[in-house]
Amino acid sequence: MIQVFDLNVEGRELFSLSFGDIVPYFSVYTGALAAFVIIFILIAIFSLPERQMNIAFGGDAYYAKEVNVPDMRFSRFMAIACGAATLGAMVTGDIFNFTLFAVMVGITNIGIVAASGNKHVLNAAFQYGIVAMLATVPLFGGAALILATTGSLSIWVLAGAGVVPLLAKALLVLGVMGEGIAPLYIGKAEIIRAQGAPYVLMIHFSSLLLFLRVIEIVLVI
Amino acid sequence: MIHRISGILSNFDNLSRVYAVLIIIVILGGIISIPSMEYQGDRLYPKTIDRDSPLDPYDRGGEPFERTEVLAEYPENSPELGFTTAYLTPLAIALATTTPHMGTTIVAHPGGIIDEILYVTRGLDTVVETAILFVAFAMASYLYRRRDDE
Amino acid sequence: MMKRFSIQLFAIISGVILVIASAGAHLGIIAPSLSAVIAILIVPVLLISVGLLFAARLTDGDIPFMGY
Amino acid sequence: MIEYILAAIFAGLLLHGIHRKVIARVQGRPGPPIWQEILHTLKFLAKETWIPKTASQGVYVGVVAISIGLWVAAFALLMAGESLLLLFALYVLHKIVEHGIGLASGSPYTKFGAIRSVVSAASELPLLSSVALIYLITGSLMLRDIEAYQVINGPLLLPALPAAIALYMVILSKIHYGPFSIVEAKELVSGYWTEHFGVWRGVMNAAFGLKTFVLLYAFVMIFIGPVGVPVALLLVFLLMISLSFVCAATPMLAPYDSVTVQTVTTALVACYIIYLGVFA
Repeated sequence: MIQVFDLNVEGRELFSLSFGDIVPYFSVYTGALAAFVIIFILIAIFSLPERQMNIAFGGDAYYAKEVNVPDMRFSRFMAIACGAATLGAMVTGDIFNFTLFAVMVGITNIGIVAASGNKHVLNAAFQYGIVAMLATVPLFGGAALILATTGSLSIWVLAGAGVVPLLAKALLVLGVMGEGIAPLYIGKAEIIRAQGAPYVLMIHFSSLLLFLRVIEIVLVI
Repeated sequence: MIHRISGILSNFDNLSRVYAVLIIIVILGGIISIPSMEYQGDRLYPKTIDRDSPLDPYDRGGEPFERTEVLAEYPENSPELGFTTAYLTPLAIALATTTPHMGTTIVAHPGGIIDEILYVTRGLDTVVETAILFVAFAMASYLYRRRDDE
Repeated sequence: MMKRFSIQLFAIISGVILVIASAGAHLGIIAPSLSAVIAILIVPVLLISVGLLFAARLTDGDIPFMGY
Repeated sequence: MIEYILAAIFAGLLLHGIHRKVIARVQGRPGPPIWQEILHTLKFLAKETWIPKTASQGVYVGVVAISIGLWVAAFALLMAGESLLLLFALYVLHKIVEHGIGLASGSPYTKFGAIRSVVSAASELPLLSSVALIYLITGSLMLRDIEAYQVINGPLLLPALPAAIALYMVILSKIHYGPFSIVEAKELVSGYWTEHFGVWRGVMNAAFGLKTFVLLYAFVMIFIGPVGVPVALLLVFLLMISLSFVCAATPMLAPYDSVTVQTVTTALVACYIIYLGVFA
């Protein structure tokens, strides 16, 4: 039987933790990603948000928007939750568990911008929320297909066996695209106009990392 | 040409539409490939599906309980206590007796199917699911309270 | 605020660590992977502190905040 | 390690200088001397340094440190012959750096640069398809295995031509003054790094020099194979000049058009991969 780390996709095994049926692991690849997530969680915890510069209409004057503290606290809480979910998605060794973390990333992403009062941002967040909800269908559908066709959800068992149907892989990638990178970022770009650098950065960060992880999963299984 | 495509893509009101089109393309392609897949049910609960039962996809088969140890406050209100169908509402019972194609919707979502099958061995999944619910609840309560403030 | 002295300290310490790490990797005392990880973590510290050191004579090592 | 890193930074900055020189000559201008970017970096390092009062301090400084750490990591990866997938991941994480730099200061110019950087996330997708194609051909993503494969089977450039084109597009979209460099278009002053000055700018210049060197060297490593350092450097130089010609001869695309072009490229390469996977 081929092992995950014989596949020459992601480097050596560094550490694994058996946790019931779900066995999280660190390879060189996922370990590097997890280290980045931790750095960004720390930045989100300890960094204060920026104050956006606004130009007063019809003149040369400009002013800095003030930061609303309760809103900032909520965004920070959501950003940390988002970071934790991303960390979970990076290290988990199980496909259904990964999809659950992906869904959590999707919902916290909306939470981060919920504190913003800007109408355009909230509009875009609403559209993005619809896509995130839609995306659970291909995401869980992909996982369900993998379970039904192979009888297993563990990346360790599926690695290198080549039994996972192409449809399931496509659905997984599509689901992560919906949760994270809403197609081509058309919604993302508007969402990211919201205030608060470390938190809004987390939205982008989490979706890129989800995408990186799903590529690893698709190449391995 | 490129300009027209980018015009469509740049409007985020089209976001869900673009995404839905992508999903439809993949699923249409996938439906063609379904006959080539095999069903491997080793790790799922064994079940024999009775196609004639009014509870068709939700009737799991197996030995039905005759008697349970559960004490009910009002036994007369739940005559089928101990069965998976003990908690059907009157509306659900009416639906179940009239048509075999409608029932509870817990497993209507693909995630629900996996949940139902795999809860026994997968503790971390239940933790993550609860966390998702908690986050959703936190967002909802935050938005609600903010509306109160204004 | 960061004073000139602490910046000098940072620059020297990080530079020494980096030289030791690469020399150790060449001589085979330190594993190459460990040396690489050290380099990744320390090079930003070195570059930023060396840069601040160059600039330090203008501000005596302080990083003031620019007001708008 | 550190000696290689510093050498690579200087080589990368020299490449940037050559890039500017070639563009200028193609457009009939004299252009700056080729060591201009090195001087630039040294000059910025010796300038007075602040943190803007409106900035998010942690992000403002942290992201600069991350950008240099990121490309040092990528360089170490090339030297160790580790996973190509990880190189891809670091490249994608560079997007976060651009975005973070843009968001940190609160200035509208950098904010727009950051938003454009998010929009142009499609520029990463061609790299993904080239990684997948290489995996399909060589059966491994370890750079050392890819090199070993090329020693036996000859350069990958011809069998994996679509992947090479995709990677070329990726490098093109990251190079300055290119048709896809919408994140630092001149209508946004300097794009996302407008508000980083002094030491921060100098360190970022160094990081981007390293980035250019790593990306070009990775191209040579993946598609030409092990040829020895002097020949590889010559190839990197030729590659840079070809990129400069492209940059000099093309206008900058509108932001969304640039995204569409990149996505279409990815889709074409993906079609080729599916064709290979199904019929070959």
